[in-house]
Amino acid sequence: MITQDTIPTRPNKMTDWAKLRADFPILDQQVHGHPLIYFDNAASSQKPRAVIEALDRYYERDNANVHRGIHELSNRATTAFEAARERVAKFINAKTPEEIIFTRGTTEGINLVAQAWGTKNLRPGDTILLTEMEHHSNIVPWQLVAERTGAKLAYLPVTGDEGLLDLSKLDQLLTREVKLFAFTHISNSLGTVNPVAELCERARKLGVTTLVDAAQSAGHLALDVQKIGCDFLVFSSHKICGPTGIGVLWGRQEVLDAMPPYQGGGEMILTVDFFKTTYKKAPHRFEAGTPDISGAIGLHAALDYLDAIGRENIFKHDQELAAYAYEQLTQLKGIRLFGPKTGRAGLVSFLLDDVHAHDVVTVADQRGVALRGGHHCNQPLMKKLGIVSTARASFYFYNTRAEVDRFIEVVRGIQKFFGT
Amino acid sequence: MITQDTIPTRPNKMTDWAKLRADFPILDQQVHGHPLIYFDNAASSQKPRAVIEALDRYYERDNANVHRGIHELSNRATTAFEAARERVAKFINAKTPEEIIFTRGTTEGINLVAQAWGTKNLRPGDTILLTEMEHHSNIVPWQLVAERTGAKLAYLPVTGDEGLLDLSKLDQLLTREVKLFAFTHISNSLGTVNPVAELCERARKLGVTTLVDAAQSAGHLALDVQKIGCDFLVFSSHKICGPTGIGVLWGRQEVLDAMPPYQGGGEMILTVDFFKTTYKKAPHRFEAGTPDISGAIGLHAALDYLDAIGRENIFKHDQELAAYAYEQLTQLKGIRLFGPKTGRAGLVSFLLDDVHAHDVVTVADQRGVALRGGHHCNQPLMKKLGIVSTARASFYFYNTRAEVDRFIEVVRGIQKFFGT
Amino acid sequence: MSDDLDDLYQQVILDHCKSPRNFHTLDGANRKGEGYNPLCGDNYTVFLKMNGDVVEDASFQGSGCCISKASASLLTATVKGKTKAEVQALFAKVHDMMTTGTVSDEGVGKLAVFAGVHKFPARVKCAILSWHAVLAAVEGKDGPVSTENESD
Amino acid sequence: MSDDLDDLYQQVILDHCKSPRNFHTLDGANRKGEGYNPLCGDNYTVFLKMNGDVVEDASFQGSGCCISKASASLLTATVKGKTKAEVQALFAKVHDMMTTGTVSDEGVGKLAVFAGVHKFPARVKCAILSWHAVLAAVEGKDGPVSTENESD
Ligand SMILES: Cc1ncc(COP(=O)(O)O)c(C=O)c1O
Ligand SMILES: Cc1ncc(COP(=O)(O)O)c(C=O)c1O
Ligand code: FES
Ligand code: FES
Repeated sequence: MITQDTIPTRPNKMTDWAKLRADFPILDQQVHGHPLIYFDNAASSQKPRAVIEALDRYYERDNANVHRGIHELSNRATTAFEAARERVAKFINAKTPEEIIFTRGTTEGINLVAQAWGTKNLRPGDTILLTEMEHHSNIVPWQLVAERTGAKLAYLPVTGDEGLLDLSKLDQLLTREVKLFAFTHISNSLGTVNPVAELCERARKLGVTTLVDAAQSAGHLALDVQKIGCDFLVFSSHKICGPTGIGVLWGRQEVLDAMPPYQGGGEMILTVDFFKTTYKKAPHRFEAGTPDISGAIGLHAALDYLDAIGRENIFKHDQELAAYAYEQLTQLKGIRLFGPKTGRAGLVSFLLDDVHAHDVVTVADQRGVALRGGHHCNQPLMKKLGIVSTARASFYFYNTRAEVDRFIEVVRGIQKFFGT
Repeated sequence: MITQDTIPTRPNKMTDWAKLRADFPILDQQVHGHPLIYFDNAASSQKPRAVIEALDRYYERDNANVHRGIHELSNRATTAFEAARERVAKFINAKTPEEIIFTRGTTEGINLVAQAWGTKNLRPGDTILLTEMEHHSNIVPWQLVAERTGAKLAYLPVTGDEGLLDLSKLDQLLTREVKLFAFTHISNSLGTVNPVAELCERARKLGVTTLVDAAQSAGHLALDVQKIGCDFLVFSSHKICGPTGIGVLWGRQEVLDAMPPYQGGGEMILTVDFFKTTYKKAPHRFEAGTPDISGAIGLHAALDYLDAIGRENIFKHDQELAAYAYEQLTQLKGIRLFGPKTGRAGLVSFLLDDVHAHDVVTVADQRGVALRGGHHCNQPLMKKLGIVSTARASFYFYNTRAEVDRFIEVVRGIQKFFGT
Repeated sequence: MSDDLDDLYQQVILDHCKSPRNFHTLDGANRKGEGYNPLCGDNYTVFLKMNGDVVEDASFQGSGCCISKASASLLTATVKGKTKAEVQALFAKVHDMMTTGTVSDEGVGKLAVFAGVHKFPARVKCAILSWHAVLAAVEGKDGPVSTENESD
Repeated sequence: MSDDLDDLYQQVILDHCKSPRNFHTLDGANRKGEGYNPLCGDNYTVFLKMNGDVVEDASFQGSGCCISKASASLLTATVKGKTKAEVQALFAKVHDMMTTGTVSDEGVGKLAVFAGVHKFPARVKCAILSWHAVLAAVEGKDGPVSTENESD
């Protein structure tokens, strides 16, 4: 499924992972007297020197406001900002850079669609179809717009601990009442990789608009919005080696063209009178006010960095670590594992009998291993699985097998410490 | 008026302006063969090394997602992010850090209030009172919410080229039908400093909610939201030595507590069920998704930097340069000047007879002087004044009298070049 | 195990989290308080049997981490026999201790084992969770209280 | 004055901006096109008298910068006598020249003075503004066209 959606970037290159790791200054530190093992990549990734330096360079040489300026610095800033838009378009194979809207992140992208598209297109009786494995960011904005428009929500079920979408229920749920179907590409708490192209195709046949939450996939596997066949796709820069504060909403041109504005202000207008305003076309219509210029420029550097490695290579690396970690964890006693047994993305999610996830994470942290414990912004899913939280280790290309070994050793130590 | 609103920071210190200037790497460059004179500060300010280094440090040592994490880096990031909130609260003398909401900038802050507060509090027949000198960002969001709620807009007039608010019309316009009065502290195209505390007092007597657009004042004069007496105040980081992508909405606690959420997603929720969600209190209720963590940290460094200089000192410096430039410009033939003759903030706005503002700016740029030409996102005001654009030079503390001299010389050269 | 960890998971705490005391509903309870920690989704209910202003018996129910469970367990043992005012005063002391790490007063007794939690900012809410619940209970407040906007 | 500036403000351009030709409304015009530049708020109307597919006369009105005025002035002189197809082809050439700086074709004639504008990315929209208007006019499109989303 996944490989069918990908653009071959550099599949045959030999990757020097250790050398890449050295590009990340933050990884070279001790935490509580132990070398840092950063396994919280699904929450936010670290940044290579190339990205940090792109920010420095911008502020030390080219900083100015964009679009409205004529002077040299403003030209440079505008050129760099729009070059970032083009780079993003290339990264996901959008038809044109005009389909790329800069947002604060995945969450804002979804809210933008829910408000601007949703308010215009949803009526009482319409259904918004989500899945049970969605992040709060792909649930709450739809609840808010459902309340406002009278539309109702429905959820495609998850099969249980193994965390697959129950596609057998799709026919029953994906009906003509559904106006929008929004789902995640990769689950941030289960590691499930969903068949996004297939889901989009099923939706398209019924004229249902689709949104793909690519927060967990954008920096991990090659994305091609045209092959996926969705109408909207969103992701965050901070999870894919870029700065915080910026993200991307991609929308199909025709869909964007028919959407009313979201926020109002500078940059998004054609003419303003005291009582009447006309708006620019996408993407500017949806980017009111001074954008996060340095954020876009940092994201550009991050995408260059990722594509130099090749997203196939990254995904393969992530998957190998996750499969290895999963394998090792299954050998422990008193452990409950979540997510698919095979084909998982680069993370593992687990619970130890009688040790709460937050105690696991606290002790691991004291051993230098950064994990995440909690509901991972998946409270409804947790409730369905009868739990409140899990402990999660999530990997990226700078992580190593030796780190996974150490992680397993630490988990064993935790079991001993709490005497289970 | 202004000095009554200020907190004395360091009024008696001798400031070494040349030394401060050396803190800005970007200023040390040639543009088109001339030393850069950056007079586009009202659009965006430059950043001192301390801010750039704060970003670097964050990404090289402490980067992680905030709030939901337990491990060391996440603790550090959360602590730094919340420390930035406290620093902002101190910067504007908010009662508590909980009154500080991080936004993308001024524009998003106003949109947040217009949507969350406005949708709840505005009814058909209600009036939103603005002024004729507002930035598009303080007009368009109100037009959008007026359309949605049936409220109507009214504008307090500007007197003409000298650009003062016509306070004689206030009694007539500020009536009990007015639910919200939003106005700028300093006009970005005229340099007018409005009597914000007086306007807020008049509004408060009628129970009218007030919003102050402090985009042009926050980094230039000391602000005390309690003395100003407003209900909301907004500003952008990028205009006050901080990074792009972050800004501040301050709201009075009681007002924030009664406001429904704006965007939905992670970080802003207490509990999420498939069909029902409960929300945190302010500020988190209004900060959905991963925030611009590095932006907040950079802003913190910027505020420390500004307060080490002392905002009184900055404002005095800005005003002196503006008064001097204004003085010099009045001596040119065929020039039309905008904004108050005295008491202006740190900018000058002008038009040359028969030379379009954009031609002025292009030629000035070729001489190394960065000006801005255009409507400055004040199209309705421009129309009222019977013009489409002005040329603007806007100053900050790193600018010098010698730069103003050079600017005047360049303007003279332009008049000659176009043979007027 | 490193020192900080031992400070957090003291033997008393490990003991109470593995074998929580008063971990049941309470017959004859006339007050209850619920505490919810949105960071993790955990929640506890503290049950009180009050006679006028005096806590005659206390118990708790719910689920959560080792720290929160041990804290609730020790809490229920501690508040028995105390007046409303004494519980309120104790809350203030315990809160102060958990956030600063200094045991400023004899009054906290056995609860001093929670001083180490201040070194773990993300876990302070765990230790304080049931204290919010008991405060709500003695003060007769309705509905669940949350540790959110807790200024720790 | 530096070289780049002289490229932009060539003598011909300065001359046309100070004394624009065909700067009036047009008696007997049967087509008009409006162009609006949202960056600056300037706008021009181009008037055409067309006989079938042929532009018999052209004029313009509006206000804007030196570049845009000179461009409109030269444009009105140039399009007289051309067919719709010729104007369309010329638009493409002029657009190409203004964004790349290369004069690829004899066809542009005097308009070659605008090649220098490509070095001033923020001013390309000025030079092209009236061209959008004339294109709309010959193609009989209604309503103002804007340079926004112009891929320059
Ligand atoms: C008075 C005023 N209000 C609002 C804004 C908008 O600020 P931003 O673009 O940072 O959102 C600006 C700056 O352009 C301004 O000068
Ligand atoms: C699947 C998924 N969707 C949405 C989000 C929200 O992203 P952000 O917080 O960057 O807006 C996340 C990350 O937390 C995620 O993993
Ligand atoms: S982790 Fe939930 S209370 Fe401790
Ligand atoms: S500046 Fe407006 S058209 Fe040139």
